[in-house]
Amino acid sequence: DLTVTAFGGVWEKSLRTCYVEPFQKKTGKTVDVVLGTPAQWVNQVAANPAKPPIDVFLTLIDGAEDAKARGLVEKIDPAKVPNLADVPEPLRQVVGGDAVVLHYGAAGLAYNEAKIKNPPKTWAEFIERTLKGEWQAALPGINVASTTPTAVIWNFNDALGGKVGDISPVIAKMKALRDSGNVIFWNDVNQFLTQMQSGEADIGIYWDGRAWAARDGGFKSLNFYYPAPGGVVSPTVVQKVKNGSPAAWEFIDFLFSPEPQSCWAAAIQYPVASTKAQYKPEQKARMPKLDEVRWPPFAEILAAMPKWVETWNKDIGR
Amino acid sequence: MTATASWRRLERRLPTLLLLAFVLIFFAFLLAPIVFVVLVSFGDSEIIAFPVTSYSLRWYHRLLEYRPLLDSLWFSLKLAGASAVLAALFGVPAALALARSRSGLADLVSTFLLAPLSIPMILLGIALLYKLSAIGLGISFTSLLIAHTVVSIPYVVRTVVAVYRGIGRNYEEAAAILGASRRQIFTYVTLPLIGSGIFSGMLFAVLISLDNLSLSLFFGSAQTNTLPVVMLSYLQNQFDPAIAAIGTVQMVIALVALLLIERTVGLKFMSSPS
Amino acid sequence: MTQATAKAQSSVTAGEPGLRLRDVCKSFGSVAALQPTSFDVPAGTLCSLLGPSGCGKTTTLRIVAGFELPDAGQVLIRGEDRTYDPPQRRKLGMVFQNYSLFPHMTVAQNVAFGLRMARVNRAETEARTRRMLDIVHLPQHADRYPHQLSGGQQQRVALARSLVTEPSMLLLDEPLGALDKNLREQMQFEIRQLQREIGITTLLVTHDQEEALTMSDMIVVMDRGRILQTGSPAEVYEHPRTRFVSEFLGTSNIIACTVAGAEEGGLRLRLPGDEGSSGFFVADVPVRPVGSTVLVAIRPEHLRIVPAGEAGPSEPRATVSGHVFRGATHVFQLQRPGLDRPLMAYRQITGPVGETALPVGAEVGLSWLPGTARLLEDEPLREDAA
Amino acid sequence: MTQATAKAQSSVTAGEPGLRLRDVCKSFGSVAALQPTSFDVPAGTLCSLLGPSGCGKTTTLRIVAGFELPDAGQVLIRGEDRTYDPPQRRKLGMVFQNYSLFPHMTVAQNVAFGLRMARVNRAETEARTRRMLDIVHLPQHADRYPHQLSGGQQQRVALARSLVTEPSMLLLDEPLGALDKNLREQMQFEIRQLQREIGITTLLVTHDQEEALTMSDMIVVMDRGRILQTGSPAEVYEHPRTRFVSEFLGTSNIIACTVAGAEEGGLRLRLPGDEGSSGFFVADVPVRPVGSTVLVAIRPEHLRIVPAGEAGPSEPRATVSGHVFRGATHVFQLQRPGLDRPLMAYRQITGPVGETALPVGAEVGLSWLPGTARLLEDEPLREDAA
Amino acid sequence: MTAAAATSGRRSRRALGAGLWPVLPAVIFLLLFFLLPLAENGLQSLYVPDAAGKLVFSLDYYARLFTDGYYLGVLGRTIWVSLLATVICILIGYPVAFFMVRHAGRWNGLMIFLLVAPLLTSIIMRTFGWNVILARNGVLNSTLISLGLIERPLRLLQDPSAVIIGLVHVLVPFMVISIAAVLKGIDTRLEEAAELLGASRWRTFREITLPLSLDGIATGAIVVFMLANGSFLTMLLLGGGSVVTLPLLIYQQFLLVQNLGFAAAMGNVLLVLAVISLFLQLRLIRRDGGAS
Ligand SMILES: Nc1ncnc2c1ncn2[C@@H]1O[C@H](COP(=O)(O)OP(=O)(O)OP(=O)(O)O)[C@@H](O)[C@H]1O
Ligand SMILES: Nc1ncnc2c1ncn2[C@@H]1O[C@H](COP(=O)(O)OP(=O)(O)OP(=O)(O)O)[C@@H](O)[C@H]1O
Ligand SMILES: [Mg+2]
Ligand SMILES: [Mg+2]
Repeated sequence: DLTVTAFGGVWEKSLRTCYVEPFQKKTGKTVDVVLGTPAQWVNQVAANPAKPPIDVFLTLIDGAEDAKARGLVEKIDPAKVPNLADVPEPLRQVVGGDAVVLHYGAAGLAYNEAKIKNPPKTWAEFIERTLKGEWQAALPGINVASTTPTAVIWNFNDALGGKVGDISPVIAKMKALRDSGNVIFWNDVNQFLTQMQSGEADIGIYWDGRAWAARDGGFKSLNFYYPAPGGVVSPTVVQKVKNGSPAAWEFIDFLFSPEPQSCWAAAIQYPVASTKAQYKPEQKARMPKLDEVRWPPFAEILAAMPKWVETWNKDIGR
Repeated sequence: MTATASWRRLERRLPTLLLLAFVLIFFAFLLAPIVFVVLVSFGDSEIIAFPVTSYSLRWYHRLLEYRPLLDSLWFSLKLAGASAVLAALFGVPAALALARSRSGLADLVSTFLLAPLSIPMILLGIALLYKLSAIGLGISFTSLLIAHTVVSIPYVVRTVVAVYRGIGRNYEEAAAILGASRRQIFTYVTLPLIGSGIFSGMLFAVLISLDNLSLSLFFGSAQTNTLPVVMLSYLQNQFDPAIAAIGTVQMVIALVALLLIERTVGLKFMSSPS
Repeated sequence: MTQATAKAQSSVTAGEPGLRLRDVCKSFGSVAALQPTSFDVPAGTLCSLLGPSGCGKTTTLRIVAGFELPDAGQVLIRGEDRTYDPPQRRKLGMVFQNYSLFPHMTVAQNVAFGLRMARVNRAETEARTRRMLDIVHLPQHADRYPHQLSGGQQQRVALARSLVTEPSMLLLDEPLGALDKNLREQMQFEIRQLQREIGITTLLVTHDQEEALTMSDMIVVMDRGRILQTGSPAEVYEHPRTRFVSEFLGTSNIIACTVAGAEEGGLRLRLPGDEGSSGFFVADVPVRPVGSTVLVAIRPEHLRIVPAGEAGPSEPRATVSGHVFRGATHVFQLQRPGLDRPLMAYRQITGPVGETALPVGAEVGLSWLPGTARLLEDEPLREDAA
Repeated sequence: MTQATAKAQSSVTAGEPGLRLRDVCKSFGSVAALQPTSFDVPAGTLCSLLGPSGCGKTTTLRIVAGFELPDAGQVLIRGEDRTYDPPQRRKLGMVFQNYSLFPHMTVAQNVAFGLRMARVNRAETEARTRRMLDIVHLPQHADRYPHQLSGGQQQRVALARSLVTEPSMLLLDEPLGALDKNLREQMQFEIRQLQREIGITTLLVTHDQEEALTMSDMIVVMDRGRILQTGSPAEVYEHPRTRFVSEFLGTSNIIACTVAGAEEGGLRLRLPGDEGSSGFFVADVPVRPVGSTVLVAIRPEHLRIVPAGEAGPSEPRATVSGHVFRGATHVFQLQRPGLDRPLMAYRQITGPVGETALPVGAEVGLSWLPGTARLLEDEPLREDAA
Repeated sequence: MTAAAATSGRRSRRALGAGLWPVLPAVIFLLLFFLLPLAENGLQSLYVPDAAGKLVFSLDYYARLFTDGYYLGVLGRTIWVSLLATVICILIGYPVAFFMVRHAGRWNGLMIFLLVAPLLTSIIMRTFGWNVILARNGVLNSTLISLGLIERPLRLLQDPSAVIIGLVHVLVPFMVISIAAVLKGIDTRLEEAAELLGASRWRTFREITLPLSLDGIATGAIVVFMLANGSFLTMLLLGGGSVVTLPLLIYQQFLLVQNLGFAAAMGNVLLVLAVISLFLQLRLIRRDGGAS
């Protein structure tokens, strides 16, 4: 009856156990889960706008912005999603109200404790000390869609006093970093871990959830924190596809009910949207508070992307 | 035999031995990164890391537990096989005609049939997604099959043309005079003689199809998920040895498949007689 | 050309010919491999194509088989126009000059191929294959691949493969070229026997004239894409119409003689350098003006030589200038004033080698039986007249 | 084997042999293509390898050329051990049984290849190539590709290619097999002339015994991977040591005779079914017990036949059971009580065909000159004794 | 007259039978599912959004590609990288193919398996493997250092050389198999004939084996060149972005910028370039002297 999107692995498994199965039990409706990536989903819907193959997007924010820009999704109607009452206001205002945050993570610095005893306190300090050559840093390349534009370009630019409309400060700095020889780039989220393990890099920009998972999985010397003024958020959001099954509303509402949200938080180790969700104590300790994370202007960034990408390509080239 | 004789025999074989040494180094190069992948797949650790400290089969159990990887592998194999067969059905007759044709048109047609090789898959994928959706095929196995066949045809055409051109007409003539119909000539004479070409072409098609993320991406659905799409999606959040394990499983499948071919058809068509 | 055809037709048995070529011609680019060519092969007979290398024998066979379309003309098999039929509908057997064995099949599979194509049942296929392999003396090689065979063995497999289907017509392109004499004779015998038994019309290309003479019912002599003469072996051998035919089939002494006079039913000719003598008589030839030069062919085996002392007084003389031992015969070269090329004479060896009574330098007398000297149609070349 | 070798060695000129094989042997898997084989070819001479199809001739050539390593034994060229030298260092010329022309090169390029490899300058290369093409009568085909040539033309290109480099040794694997008799004789002459001029040691494989007899200085007869006899053509032809050699080189009438008595320097033998007669004498043979059966070979050309009326009273009789016309000779088959196979006799044709005085059924008397009947070393087979 | 007409009819039918009609199914299939969709998609490259975001006809994208030095550089680099990978694959792949056909015998199947095995692991995992080997303190560097061959670790990752290594690694099997398939048909006696005529092994190879296997090399070259030409993951993951090629930019336009028009423009340029080089290559390897 319904098709929702998901990423693979634990993500999908948890989606099934925390959301899909209870929902099916409760309503008797069947839910298909389609694995893949945002670009795939958006285009699939765009190719069949009248009879979309997907009803609910669970997607990343850039995919969500794209879907909105192409007019593929509906505004989230609070009337049809009563549980939104438990979701803090900022999390409901993303993508111009065309999406709601389901959970969020934030980018910070992951570093090798064995090599670095005294990690930089702020983003600016990180840049300066990298330039000085205190360590090998691993930064995401321009092609890591969900990370670089926000966690590097916008974040550094901000730390260096630039504006969205003018990224020359960050470009100049990146050039210096690139030429210093103290920076390597990763172009796949998993490559960072490999680089850290093989000793190619000692510190770098990474995501909280993944860093903790690696540490818990056996990479004992990996540590993670949010430098001041804070981590850069990357939310996972929910969208209702235009012309999709009306049952989607029911499902979205179910997503934000407290019990599944707690289950979900425990499974994927990210803070979830519902204020009523329960967390395990050790998770609570690691979790960023909402005010510890910074929200980049996603829509503005998306609009500026063509220019950013071209500039970056030409000047940094990585 | 005297010592010098055996030494001279050896000396005579020296070029071959040097070649053998080169081939061994080559395979060392080819397998080097893969060895670590296989090792890691037997690791006990939660994350992909080397060196592996303790070994276990947990990631293989994990494959059985978390079905999408194996299911999509099976689906991918079916798709790869079907598209390779379809590509052969389209490609082999075309290649046979092209190889023997002397007309200038043949060059143009060849170029056209090989052209799908030269377009970035991602563009072809998106173009096909919209086109096939417009004609109602949408996101389905058929669509995937069409897409994969489009990119498989060039491989079959090219390899078969190359092999067929090296084979004289006289065998087919001999068969014709012995009363073999066109079809029989093809089945009993041409086909075995161009076996190496068809085999390589289809092998390429299968390999490309199995790895074709950019094309498959657009046709992924709950029913039509291919392995590379599932892996990409999996890696979005997780980096564990299950991915190494599925690769190892693929290699085992390849080994078994090749052994089966060896037993049934024989792989001798890839080496010269005697 | 048409004359030759008419003659060939007149000399064959009545009824539809097994094979008829009508003005067939073929060029490869600018190379005219076959000039317009016509001949008939009576059904059930064996016809040999003879001619020097590159004269168009293989091309003719390939047109009959249907591998090449003639540029013009028709190919009739048993009276039906088959010019544009594909090879597989012609029901022919063929041995290719380069064998063309299927490299991916064993010997047995090669031989059985035609039977399999005809869907002969397995037991019979096996039996017939085995029988053919016995005939070509290769029963123990059934499971080898062609590349594991010697040249002659491959050729025999090719022969077996073409015969096993008992085709209605057989095209053999030097099918025994790689075999030694004994084996070749056995194979000739086998081919001939099968051919007669089943009554297969056969076109045989051979460069071995002896083979052509012993095996054929009919011989077609070709040169440079044209047919020079057709007829039975004895006809062609005994009555060569031209110098080329005469020299191509066996050896001939070609002598430019002078017409000394016309007699009842023939001519009286005189050898060069023999002006005084009465000359010799050749019967059944068209009249030529007295004093003109004509070409006469005498076969070396017809030239009888005796030591000069034993020779008749009117017999022409010559000097032994060379002697070669060639198996069963002595070959003598004889010098004679007035001839720029030595004459050749064969003499059967009847005693141990070395015991020849005619050493080099000996003077001998020449003679031949009437009727063994043949007048040729060609005009003498300048060199002959010299 | 060693006996044969010793004999061959004794009969050659002194000095280092051009080619010496010492106990060379070779198997392909379970097929023993060559048993341990030894023979010497004197420098500058032409040696023919003769033997039935599949006896190992090509294998021998390939070992000499260096394409196959022998399983054991040595190959010495001009006295140097070359067993393990790569082919390119042996400076040989070779004509392959299947020609092996380079398909991607024109005729001229094929021929010039060896010269190019030797870095002969362009002008000379062209001149020598052109000269070779003239010799093989293919000057106008220089720019064709091999697949545009007839079989015989391809073979001639192969010949030209092997000769143009004037190699120090020549290996010819049936180099003239696809040529008609006249062309073959011309080519034989050219090969022989070049071979003598340059003094190339040559190993010639041929299935044409006449070619072997006329061209060779020495003949090696092989069978089933073994050497049966070596010697000069006359030696081998006149003194075959075994039935096989006798039958392989030419035709032989093999008759199982009874030893009637030992005489001074020879034996007196009796034909089967001729018990009453005094028999005939064979000289220079080892003594055998009286009453034992021995094999005697008489060549068909040595058997003289005359109508019974003209025959001497003590001459054995036979009946003409068959008659074949074969170019220059009549072949008669003669039946005789006591023999299960008919005897063959040749009679040179001296008059027009058809005029034979010996029709089938006629009774004839047989005779042969002393010294033409040869005692063979073989033991009689059961069938001979029958 | 009618007979003559019938005859010429049969002739022409026979001539047509030997003609090109068997290519039709493939050609039609590709017209429908390759050319047509791409043409529609390609048209997007001719429409550029104006200030108001409305699409208007313009050659802007192409103008950018052909006038901006940066894009021209990328274009050049794309071809250069593919060419380099192709040449290296030929050099490495040929001897392996030769060994496989002439010497491997029953190890043939194993060789094929070993050739395809690396292609069956995901690029992410291969990248991991390369990291283990090529990292600053990876297997290779530590081996070289302990052997005393180098003093300081070589920088092999994040470098164009890693891209080439990675490309060759996955593409060389295609080269090997393409060459082997053709090499197999060459009569070894031809090589023997050449050696006997005094050609060294190398000369024999150059004069005989190589020309006769040109079709196999061409196949391999086409496949490798085209695959290299279309790959971006290797550049990304092993090169760390140090090698930017056109497919990478297409991928960016698609994933980061969602500008399908510009992506299509680059795709069309790539396609045209590749097709031209394909056509030239096919012309080049056409030889008249070949076996027929
Ligand atoms: N590669 C091989 N594998 C197995 N047997 C082989 C191989 N090559 C040759 N033979 C066998 O070895 C024997 C000798 O072969 P060879 O080619 O030397 O014969 P030959 O004397 O040249 O015969 P021909 O006159 O027919 O050419 C033959 O019986 C042949 O079948
Ligand atoms: N494909 C071709 N292109 C050009 N010329 C050719 C082609 N095939 C044959 N020829 C020429 O046509 C002529 C006849 O060739 P054919 O093969 O019929 O000769 P043949 O009588 O069989 O000679 P052989 O006894 O040497 O085999 C030859 O001069 C040959 O060179
Ligand atoms: Mg021929
Ligand atoms: Mg041989």
